[in-house]
Amino acid sequence: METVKKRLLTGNKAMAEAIRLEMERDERVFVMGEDVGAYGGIFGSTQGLFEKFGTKRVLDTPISETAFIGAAVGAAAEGMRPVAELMFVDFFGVCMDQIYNHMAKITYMSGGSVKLPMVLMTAVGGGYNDAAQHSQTLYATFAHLPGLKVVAPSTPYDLKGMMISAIRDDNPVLFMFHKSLQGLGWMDQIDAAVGHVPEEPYTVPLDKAKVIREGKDITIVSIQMMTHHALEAASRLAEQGIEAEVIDLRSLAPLDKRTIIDSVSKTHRLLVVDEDYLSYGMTAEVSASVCEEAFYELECPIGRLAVPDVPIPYSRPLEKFILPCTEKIVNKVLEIMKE
Amino acid sequence: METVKKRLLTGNKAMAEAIRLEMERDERVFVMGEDVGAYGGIFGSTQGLFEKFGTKRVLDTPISETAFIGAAVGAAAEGMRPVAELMFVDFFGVCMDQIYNHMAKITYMSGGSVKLPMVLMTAVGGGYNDAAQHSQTLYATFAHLPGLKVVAPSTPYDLKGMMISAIRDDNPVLFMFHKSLQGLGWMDQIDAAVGHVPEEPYTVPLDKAKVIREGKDITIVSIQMMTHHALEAASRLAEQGIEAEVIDLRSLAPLDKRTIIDSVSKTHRLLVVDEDYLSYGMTAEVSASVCEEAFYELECPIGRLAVPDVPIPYSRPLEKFILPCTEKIVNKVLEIMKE
Amino acid sequence: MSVPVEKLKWMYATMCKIRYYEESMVEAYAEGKKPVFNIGSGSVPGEMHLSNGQEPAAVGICAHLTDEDTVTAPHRPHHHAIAKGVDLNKMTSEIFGKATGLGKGKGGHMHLFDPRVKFSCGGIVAAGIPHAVGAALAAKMNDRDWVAVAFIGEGATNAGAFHESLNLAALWKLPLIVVIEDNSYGISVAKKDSTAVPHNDLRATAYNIEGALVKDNDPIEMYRVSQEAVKRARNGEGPTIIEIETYRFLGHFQGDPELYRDKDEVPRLQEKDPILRLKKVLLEKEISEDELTSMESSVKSEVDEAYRFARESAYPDPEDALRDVFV
Amino acid sequence: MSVPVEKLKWMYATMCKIRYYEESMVEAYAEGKKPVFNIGSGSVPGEMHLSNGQEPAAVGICAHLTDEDTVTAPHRPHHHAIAKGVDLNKMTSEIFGKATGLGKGKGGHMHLFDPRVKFSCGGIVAAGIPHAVGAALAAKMNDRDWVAVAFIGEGATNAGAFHESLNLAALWKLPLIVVIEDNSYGISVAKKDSTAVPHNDLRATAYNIEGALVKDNDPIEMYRVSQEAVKRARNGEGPTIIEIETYRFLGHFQGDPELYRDKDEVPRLQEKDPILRLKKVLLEKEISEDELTSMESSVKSEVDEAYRFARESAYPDPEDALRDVFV
Ligand SMILES: Cc1ncc(C[n+]2csc(CCOP(=O)(O)OP(=O)(O)O)c2C)c(N)n1
Ligand SMILES: Cc1ncc(C[n+]2csc(CCOP(=O)(O)OP(=O)(O)O)c2C)c(N)n1
Ligand SMILES: [Mg+2]
Ligand SMILES: [Mg+2]
Repeated sequence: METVKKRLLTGNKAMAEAIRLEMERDERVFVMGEDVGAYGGIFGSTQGLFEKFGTKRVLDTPISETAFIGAAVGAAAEGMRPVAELMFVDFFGVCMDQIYNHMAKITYMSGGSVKLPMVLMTAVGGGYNDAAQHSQTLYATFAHLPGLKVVAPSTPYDLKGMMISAIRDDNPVLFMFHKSLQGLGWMDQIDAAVGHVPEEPYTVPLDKAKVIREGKDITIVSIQMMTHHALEAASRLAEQGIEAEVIDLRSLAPLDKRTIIDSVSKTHRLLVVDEDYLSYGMTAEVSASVCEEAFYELECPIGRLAVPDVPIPYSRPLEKFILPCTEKIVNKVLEIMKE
Repeated sequence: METVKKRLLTGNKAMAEAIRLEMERDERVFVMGEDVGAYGGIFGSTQGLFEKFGTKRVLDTPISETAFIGAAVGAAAEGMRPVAELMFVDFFGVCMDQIYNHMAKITYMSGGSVKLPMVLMTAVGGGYNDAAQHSQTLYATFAHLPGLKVVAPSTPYDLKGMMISAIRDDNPVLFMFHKSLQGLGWMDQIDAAVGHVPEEPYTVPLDKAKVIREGKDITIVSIQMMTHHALEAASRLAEQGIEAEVIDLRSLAPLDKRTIIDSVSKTHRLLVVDEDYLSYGMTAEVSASVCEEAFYELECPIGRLAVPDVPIPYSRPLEKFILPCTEKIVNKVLEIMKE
Repeated sequence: MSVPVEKLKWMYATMCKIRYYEESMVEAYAEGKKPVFNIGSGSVPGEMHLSNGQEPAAVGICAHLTDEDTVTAPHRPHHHAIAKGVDLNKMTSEIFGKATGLGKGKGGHMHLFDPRVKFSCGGIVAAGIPHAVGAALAAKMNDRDWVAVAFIGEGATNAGAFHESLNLAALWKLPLIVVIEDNSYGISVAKKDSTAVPHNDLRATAYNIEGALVKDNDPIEMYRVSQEAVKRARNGEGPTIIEIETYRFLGHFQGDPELYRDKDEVPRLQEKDPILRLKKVLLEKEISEDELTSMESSVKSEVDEAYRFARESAYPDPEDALRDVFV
Repeated sequence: MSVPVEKLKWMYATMCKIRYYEESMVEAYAEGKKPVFNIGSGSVPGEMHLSNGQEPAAVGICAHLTDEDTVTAPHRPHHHAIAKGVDLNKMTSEIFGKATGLGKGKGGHMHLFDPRVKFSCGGIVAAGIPHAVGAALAAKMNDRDWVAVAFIGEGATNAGAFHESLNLAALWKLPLIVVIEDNSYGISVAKKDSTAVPHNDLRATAYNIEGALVKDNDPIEMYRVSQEAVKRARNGEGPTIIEIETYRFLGHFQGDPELYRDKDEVPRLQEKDPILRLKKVLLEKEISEDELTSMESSVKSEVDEAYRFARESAYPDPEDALRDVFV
């Protein structure tokens, strides 16, 4: 019965559908970026939009991220609702000024008199040997700086719902999508990249983490690709009688501390798993927040698993070694349970 | 007696002296940046160098941070030892690609075959109402990304010694100096901006935190301007019988966890104070590191004091409200001692 | 093509308003900074970049703009703001850091936003150009004949954002005009030491667009050249680069020792004060001394009122610092 | 000015080497990616940008360079690397992710560094230009007549780094040459949709430097134009922009569906294959078929040897991932 109702979509189709629906609903919404037109976005995030809306509302740009992201800021200030794409988050360095000094700060500097209803979407993640300049997530790089809502959905359902929320939000949203979860034909085919997506428009909040598996022994906080590894790890651990509760953070800023603390208050143990660099990263913020607000709930040290502060290496065995994965999560949990 | 031996210099003179000594010692060292020539650097970091070495080794650049910082990378790859200045750290957004994707990663991507002996120095800090785009420290923004040594000295002695170490280091170093600690005539005159600086060249390690006041009751980890507030707070607390140990981090990457943990193992209480944004910042990394490696030494939650995730506001009462200061440190410590 | 006398009067009055506004700011900024100058103290703390001498660039083009046209300005924004019709009380109040300011005291002198007249500015060199491109794009998408003007200094022409923005605007034939105020310096660096071309109108070739050079800080020539550029923009004929040779009578910022230029440079420039030159033109056109004097005094009282409003306004509550990060 | 026949032979042999190298890479890259293409699987994972058809740009200028001259290349770097004389074994090994590679397997195809011949490349569009500026600056500071060549695609000319770098190099009269390979596309975006000028040599005006256009992928014309540019650079006469119209026979990267261009475009380009055209020239110059054939086979065996070396080399130890962040 249930299966009959399922409407399976890949992550990128879910995203593109969300954008299409909002473009149909609100003519102020438009898309711009590199290869978002005929190509449909290198990672398929704008598939079919060009065919439907044409060159007036789906704009291929030159390789000028500062100009077109800054133009999105300027257009948003005029009441438009741009959805701009930074092809890989790794390229942020050529346009970060527009992102963090303008897109993120203008509302505040103007005392709230200027609003910037815009979305900057960008592809993150490694695992396919694209090396040091095309494999990063950089979650904390954006979450650290005030003025942006920073989200990183991990399922087709959330990709659609959070994209609709992001486009409708009157604040700038940095929307990070994971390449491996787009369901691209030319990438590793993983189940997590496909999921049920209702046809109609719906929203998913931009500020709520989600418990995606309940458990009583330990809490695993993770995000995007890592949540799927965490789920696998949890089922493996279950075979050994360890019930791990898995939280999909979904939003990096604001950080939903409540959901994390409620879980830790139940499990009294915590492992934080991240695909970003370890130091000064998401694992640090989650750990420090719990330590500050739920210290007495903790039975043992908080575990952290992330990229060990090296650039992402190219060669397969090297990249495998530095990326967190199911097996590493399992081992780390077993360590923590020994405490 | 002691005082007789003192040679008092301001922070900027100490820095400029370090660069001068290295330029005399090694002809491969040169300086470039905006207004580093006749002007001597907006914050005096290159004072007197232009007069001594002329246009061949002290280069004023156009407002082209990507080009000249990238050129420093290219020159360093050829064996030169550039000292480039990014006038305010707040401008990093226009040149971050060269900093984090190239300056920081080339040695790794080349398997160690290319070394980049260069220093990028930049001014940080607020407190003089220069508003959202000229008052940040952004410590964690750089410390989070692998491949750079990131230092932030807080005394004239360390400014000179760490600058000499940075120039002699065969790796790229991001050298952050605090405007308020430069001893500039047009800024607030604070004692901490002047200190004893030996005339001869000397080095201070780039990877060691320093206990600058001993105490048994609580550890205060802080950096740059905040260490001076922490010291003041410590003496005020002493009047109330609380002996705080104050640590000057000095280096953000690598982070000297040993010194922090040794102190916490003695005091069992910790407050971390930062002038950067709170979330995903230095306070989080220090807290998480301690929680991971010295959890059982902790008697109570770790306190964090930093800028509360808002852009730096212009108006005096607003900026005062969001910047940590002596009084806030004292109160936070008293809170923690109550635990 | 002769300039309507009403426009000449408006330009004159506005230049006087700007000049008097900046002269008043020199004093306000100095308050509480004596005997020792401390950038963080006094009625108006922080950096202060004034525009005395650069009035022609602002009035010459703003004379052709309406409230629907967009202006983005750099770190030296007062003349543009005043010429564009930004609320003078709220602007001054913002610079004094008061709750009644444009940004409730959060932005300050480099971050003035007045959506009513589509004015904004910022502290990052060249960063305002892309914003103007976006405004021009919005106008085009909505089939309006609105234009967007980005003011920058000559030093900003060597920033990547300048190039990317002009290529994009030219490519999409957007109604963008980039006005380059060549005041000879980027802080202490002379134009010849920062820019590979003698004049930036030459750079129009790199984008296949129109470029114009206004010599010697001439407001009337600026008016004429701007009229053409605005007309082209409104007609969908794409962007224009206008460079104007102008004068920076004061330091880069207040407190600048100015060791990098000869002591007699400014006096020489002041002999060619564009306000006095325009005044002469008006007198030749039989505008009476009296009329000009009354214009001068009326703009002065407007400025005085703005400073009074700012001084009498209250500071924001400290806790307000935590508001307005998001709407 | 006629081209020495030895140079013509070198260009021909090198173009053949590059072409055969890339053809071999097409196969190597496909290994382990069938029946379903998966970018992360096979002998050579990750993105792969090949240069088939773009050989003239690389050989035409590298014919004038020595090991002391610097070359920086973009994400599509094999032809430049080979023309500059990068160690073919170590380069191939790097692309295969082996421990014997230039970067011990850490860099991969977009990040090849061979300090011996001063070659580097990277995956960020236009980011290599500033590095070449730095190399040129170092040469000038050390009074050497070394030059630096930055190769980029036509799409990269709209990035801010292009503008900032050329202004700086022109201002300081540095021995920099920027070679723009116009293969008509930036991924899927045609040049006319990204660039406001028909040809980027026009942009030389914006920096007051020399610009040259090489039409129709002609290696001999590229050689001539480059000779002039390199001469000027060595003589301290400053930078040059050279744009060459070239052909991209393959997709942007391997696996590109290429829905954005007509199916008959590539066949039409292949009819003008620059290698065949140069071969004709050599035959006209009475170079025998035999000599050319033996040249072809010798470069092929060199390439085969490089692939053999790469395949037989071992992968790095996983723990090696933690080394080399710092020297
Ligand atoms: C990206 C960036 N780099 C450097 C600065 C520091 N800075 C502020 S104004 C200025 C000089 C600008 O010169 P110009 O564009 O000629 O404007 P002017 O000050 O002469 O009006 C500089 C270098 C900045 N604000 N932003
Ligand atoms: C700053 C930056 N933006 C975008 C990209 C993604 N990207 C890689 S190659 C490319 C197209 C480059 O086109 P062109 O410069 O013409 O070189 P070609 O691929 O044609 O050789 C793009 C957009 C990137 N690598 N870096
Ligand atoms: Mg100027
Ligand atoms: Mg191309």
